[in-house]
Amino acid sequence: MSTAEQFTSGAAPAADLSLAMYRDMATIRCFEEQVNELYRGAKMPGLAHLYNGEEAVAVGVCSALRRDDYITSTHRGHGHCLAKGADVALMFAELLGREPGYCRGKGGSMHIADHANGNLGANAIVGGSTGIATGAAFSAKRRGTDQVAVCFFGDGALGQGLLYEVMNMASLWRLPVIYVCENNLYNEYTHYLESTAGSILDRPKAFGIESREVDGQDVRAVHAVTSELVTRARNGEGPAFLLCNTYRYHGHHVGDVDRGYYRSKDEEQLWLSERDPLVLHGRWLREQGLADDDALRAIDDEVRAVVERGAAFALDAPFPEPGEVTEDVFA
Amino acid sequence: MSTAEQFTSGAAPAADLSLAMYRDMATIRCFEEQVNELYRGAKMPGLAHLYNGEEAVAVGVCSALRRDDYITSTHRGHGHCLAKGADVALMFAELLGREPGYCRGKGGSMHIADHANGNLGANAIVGGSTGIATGAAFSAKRRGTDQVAVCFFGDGALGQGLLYEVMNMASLWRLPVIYVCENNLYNEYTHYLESTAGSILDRPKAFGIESREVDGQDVRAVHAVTSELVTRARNGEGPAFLLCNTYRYHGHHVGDVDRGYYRSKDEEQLWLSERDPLVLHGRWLREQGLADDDALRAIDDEVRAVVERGAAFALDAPFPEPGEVTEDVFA
Amino acid sequence: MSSPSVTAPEALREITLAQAINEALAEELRRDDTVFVIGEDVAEAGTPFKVLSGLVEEFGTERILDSPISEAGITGLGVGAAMTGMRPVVDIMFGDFLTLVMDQLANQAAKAHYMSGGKLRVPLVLRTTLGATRRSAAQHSQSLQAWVAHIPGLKVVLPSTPYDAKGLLKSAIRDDNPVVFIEDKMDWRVKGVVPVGEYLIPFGVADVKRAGDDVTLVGTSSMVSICLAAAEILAVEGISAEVVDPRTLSPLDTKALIDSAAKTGRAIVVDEGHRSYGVTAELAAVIAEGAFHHLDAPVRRLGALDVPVPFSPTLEDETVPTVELVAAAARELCGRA
Amino acid sequence: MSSPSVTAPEALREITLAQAINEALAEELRRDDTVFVIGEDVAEAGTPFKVLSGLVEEFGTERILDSPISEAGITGLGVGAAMTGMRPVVDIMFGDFLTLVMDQLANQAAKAHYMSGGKLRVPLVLRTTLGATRRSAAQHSQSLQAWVAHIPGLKVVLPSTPYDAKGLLKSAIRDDNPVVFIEDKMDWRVKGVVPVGEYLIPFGVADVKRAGDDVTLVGTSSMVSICLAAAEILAVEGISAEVVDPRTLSPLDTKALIDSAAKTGRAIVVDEGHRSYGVTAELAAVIAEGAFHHLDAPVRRLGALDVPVPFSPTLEDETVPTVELVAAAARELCGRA
Ligand SMILES: Cc1ncc(C[n+]2csc(CCOP(=O)(O)OP(=O)(O)O)c2C)c(N)n1
Ligand SMILES: Cc1ncc(C[n+]2csc(CCOP(=O)(O)OP(=O)(O)O)c2C)c(N)n1
Ligand SMILES: [Mg+2]
Ligand SMILES: [Mg+2]
Repeated sequence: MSTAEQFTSGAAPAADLSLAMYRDMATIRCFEEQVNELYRGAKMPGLAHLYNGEEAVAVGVCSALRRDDYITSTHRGHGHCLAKGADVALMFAELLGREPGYCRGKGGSMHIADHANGNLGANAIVGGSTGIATGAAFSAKRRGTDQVAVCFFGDGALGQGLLYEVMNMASLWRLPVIYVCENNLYNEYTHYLESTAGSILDRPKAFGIESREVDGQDVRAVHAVTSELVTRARNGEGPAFLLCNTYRYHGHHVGDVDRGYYRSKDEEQLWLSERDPLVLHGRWLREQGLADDDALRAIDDEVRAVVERGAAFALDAPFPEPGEVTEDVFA
Repeated sequence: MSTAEQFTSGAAPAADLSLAMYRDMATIRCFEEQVNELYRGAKMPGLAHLYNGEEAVAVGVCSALRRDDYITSTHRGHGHCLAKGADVALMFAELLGREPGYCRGKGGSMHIADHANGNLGANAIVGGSTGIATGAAFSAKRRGTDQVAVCFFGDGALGQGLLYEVMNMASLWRLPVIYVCENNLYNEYTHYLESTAGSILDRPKAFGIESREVDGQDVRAVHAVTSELVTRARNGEGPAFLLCNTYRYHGHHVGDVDRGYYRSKDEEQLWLSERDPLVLHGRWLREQGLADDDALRAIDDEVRAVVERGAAFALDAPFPEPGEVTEDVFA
Repeated sequence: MSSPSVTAPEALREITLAQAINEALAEELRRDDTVFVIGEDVAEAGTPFKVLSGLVEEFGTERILDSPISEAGITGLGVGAAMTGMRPVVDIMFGDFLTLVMDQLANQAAKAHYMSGGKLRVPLVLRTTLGATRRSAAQHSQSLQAWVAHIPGLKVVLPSTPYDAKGLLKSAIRDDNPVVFIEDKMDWRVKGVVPVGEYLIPFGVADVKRAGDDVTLVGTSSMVSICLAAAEILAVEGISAEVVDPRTLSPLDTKALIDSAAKTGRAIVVDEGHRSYGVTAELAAVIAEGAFHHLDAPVRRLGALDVPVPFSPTLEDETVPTVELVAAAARELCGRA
Repeated sequence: MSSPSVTAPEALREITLAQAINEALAEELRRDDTVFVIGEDVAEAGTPFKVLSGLVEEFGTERILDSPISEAGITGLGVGAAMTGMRPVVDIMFGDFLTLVMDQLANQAAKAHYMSGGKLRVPLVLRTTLGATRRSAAQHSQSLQAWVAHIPGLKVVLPSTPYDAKGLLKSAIRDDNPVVFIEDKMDWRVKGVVPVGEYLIPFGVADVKRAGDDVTLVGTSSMVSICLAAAEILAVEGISAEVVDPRTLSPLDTKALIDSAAKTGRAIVVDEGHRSYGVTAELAAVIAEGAFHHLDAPVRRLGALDVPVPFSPTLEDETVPTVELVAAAARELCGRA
């Protein structure tokens, strides 16, 4: 965590940014709770992997990016998508398989893409987007822009050989890509220590990649270290790897409710009560006098209203016409 | 190289072993020259990747193994196969696609397997046998034997993600496998520095694997360090990675004769004149009074006779009957 | 009307296809120490689908092994273990991930025996899935059996009933060759009669699931039940449909398919893989060539639409063969459209 | 009788298929800055086969890029680059290595456009090879076109002449979708007439390489020349064979195949992939269904033997379709056997 503290103790972000980060995290939290409701109410087809508990990672990282920077996301991608600027209503529409959804209902939760905001898509193949993010960085460099690409993936993706193939190329060619590993302690139902040998950070280091670790529950720390790595990348100093230590509150997916056999209630309780990114950041905002309880409650209320409107919009939205099934196979 | 010196300065191997290693290296050298002749004489179908210059790696490693230990080999596999105990005549027969060959002519140079001596096969997929070697080690451990598995591969295989997937499992489960990287400076026609970022040794280290580097032209150093790693593995202390620095004298394959565009004549000359494993070991044998010029010449002559007999046998051997083409698809 | 078992069943009872798979594994794990299971979340979790529940409790984590998320790696490890005396059952959670293991499967496992002139053997079973309509979208809904069936050296099994699943999986584990065993995720809950006693089902023997005279419906995996349901409807309309299940794509019981089509004079082949360059092409080509002089109508093929599987229910339901589509095709072939 | 080009050729000359590929790449690299080539030993070496010789000298190492031996990695990198404004040409040295890139190709490149509801585009060309008889054994001799042709979202091109190779590759590079472009290693030295001026060949348009009345020979890639040679022999014997080259497996010009077979009443399909569950199955099924009422004989399929490709020449030569086999099959269909 040393890196993390180093940055939290460093220059604090501007007031408006700090409040924006709170709002974005609150939006994700509220969005995911709504998704869970829709699932339990049998209103959402299929399953969804909720991001609750990990909000500070997506928000801390994406708040350090420009709209034209790229991200690639995962099966647990709602947070990344929202943090990169997606519209709540259009996201709900996609999750419900409706026509106005970001992917016309063809992608769903595991494939939401928001090209306009640089989100090249969630991915249902663990580690499957590491090549795409690296290629987007390659493209930015070749086209002579100063865009960067961020590749989000979980601790489980450390098991996929593709990650090492592309980190090698990113390092060789000094590509502006940042690999963000969201270590929430579990690959599905298996603790990452049972599937991950040696040291996570030593892996990118061995490929000559600048590697950092940060407290993934501290949004300001994530923002600060990401900003530094993004600046390096924009200046042509090459790729980086950021290990974010975090935790998912819900099950692996909405249907994973009996978790006793792979993690303890105590562990869950500890992260909820001691390490919640919203609580921690809210406390800091109050301590800094940047917001009082009313201000934060106001944000929470606004966010809830936006989420409820978005869900309502989606529930009323039409499904795609059956005939659309054969559209979009080829450009 | 420090590791290397440490071992060369260490206890010297017994006299008979030292002479056996010379003989084995001489056999490989002579075998490969004969293969080149067969190719140039249009007597060998297809191509072959010669091992000349790298003899000390295969011999140093395999002389530290038991017959029932496993190895997996590569497209440049003749040296591994001979060092593990294969018969010269049956190898030639396979290279010429003849019935008595190790694989009944079905495998050829890139697929020679010699199960009886623990050689699970050469492989024409770069990095393709890393999983097989790891699985053989897994099997040995499960079956409760103290066999070890050695996985030979070239510097180019460092580009294959599979290697990292299996090193992770080998480390997690403390499997008795030794990954032997033959760094001959080139992946085909590209220098390994153009394709390999960071530090080679730091890669296995990051997975918690015992990692060593050795002078691949010093057969005694390779033998010594391998013996130590094999003992660790047999004692259940887990996997290891051995980086052997070496050089191939011939082209990537027998047809690669104009090499000026990717490596210099001077570089080739330097390795030939200063670093030849046979010359270096022969000199040491003389210095130690273990053999004089006549003794070494006698070995060379015997070896040449064996190789010539083997080639003659193969040239006279029958091709498989066309009908055999449909045999061996299923066991 | 499944073919009689090698050893006669003492008693009958109904279990699900998932239970049949679980029983087959448990029985083979008991009788042969060299059998082990490796895959993601196969131990305590018993897979995300709970198909392997209970196995780790009986056999321990040495034989029911949770792996990292490394499909290529565990398949490669399985090949090496199989070459050296073990009988691995590699669990690949979704058939869509076959994309990650094709080198170890097609270039290594399938070819080792042949390339070594018969010296190396790879008795490996790779269990995975097929099938859409679970609202899992394009990367979790594919039916890629055509890929593996195209590779010489691999045997490919697609069970359609609990009875077949158990007998075929036990045969797969005892087979000395690499076998790709593919289950439809939607079939795990399907119940069927399964004898208590041990039995094996040989590969390359198709099973006539329903006899008929007017039209032959060849179905694979869950498409067999689609064909049976269609046959019910057709029967009411006076069309007698024969339903044939190849059970193994390779080896393929071409004779059974050709004989049935020659008898009825009409054939429809149904598989959930994409239609183009898929399993239906091979089955249709085999029948069209073998029964050429007996066919009164062209062989019809029903496969998944040639589109990535969409997420939205209204779209996904358009992509798979349905009872109605099969029945309609049969009516047309029989001139009742 | 290749279809006329968009812009008329000023002059004609003979070049090899390798030169045609090289020219197509050079021309597209010149006209579009976003085009680049990435692969193993593609720069100074110009590939081990020298097909790309000279490109790095003109375009530099920024656009002709030597990569590590990471097939999956460079394909994934290509997908991301294609999504963000570039037009990568990913060079996969041997078609056998498709086994390593199937996830990036089939789960990512092929599906991104569809899964994103049409928002993302992947204008990527993956160039690779097919074909045996080079004494390269089982892992360097496969013809895996059936795998990629089975995946919706991928276009699959198999050129058989220098003329087609150039026009089709230029179209592939300009296509906004992922295109798998497969060349037979044995064809690179084959010469043919290629106009000096620029031209494009559209996808989905089969080419009748030789007109005939008695039997239709459908060939892909190097099998086209096998069919043409067989047609020569058959002509002497009084059998008039029509040779049709689909040129692209997807999109497939089904009408051209059906029309020709309907005209001649007999068809033989020849592809170098393994026979079972291969390309010949789809082509035969399409013809058998579409020309059903015009066929005087069953459609015959000639593919590679269903065995891994052996090393020994006496064995390898048994595995591929030959001129004699095609001619013999034609005689039999025409009742001259
Ligand atoms: C290649 C691949 N293998 C397996 C799966 C099934 N699966 C989906 S999510 C998951 C666990 C991923 O763990 P992690 O990467 O840590 O992400 P998290 O779910 O913890 O956010 C697995 C195994 C998959 N989608 N892709
Ligand atoms: C997966 C794969 N990619 C590419 C090739 C083509 N190829 C054969 S050998 C070789 C170079 C291998 O280099 P290295 O691993 O260093 O072994 P060396 O030839 O130097 O002994 C390449 C690229 C292959 N056989 N397999
Ligand atoms: Mg995780
Ligand atoms: Mg090398």
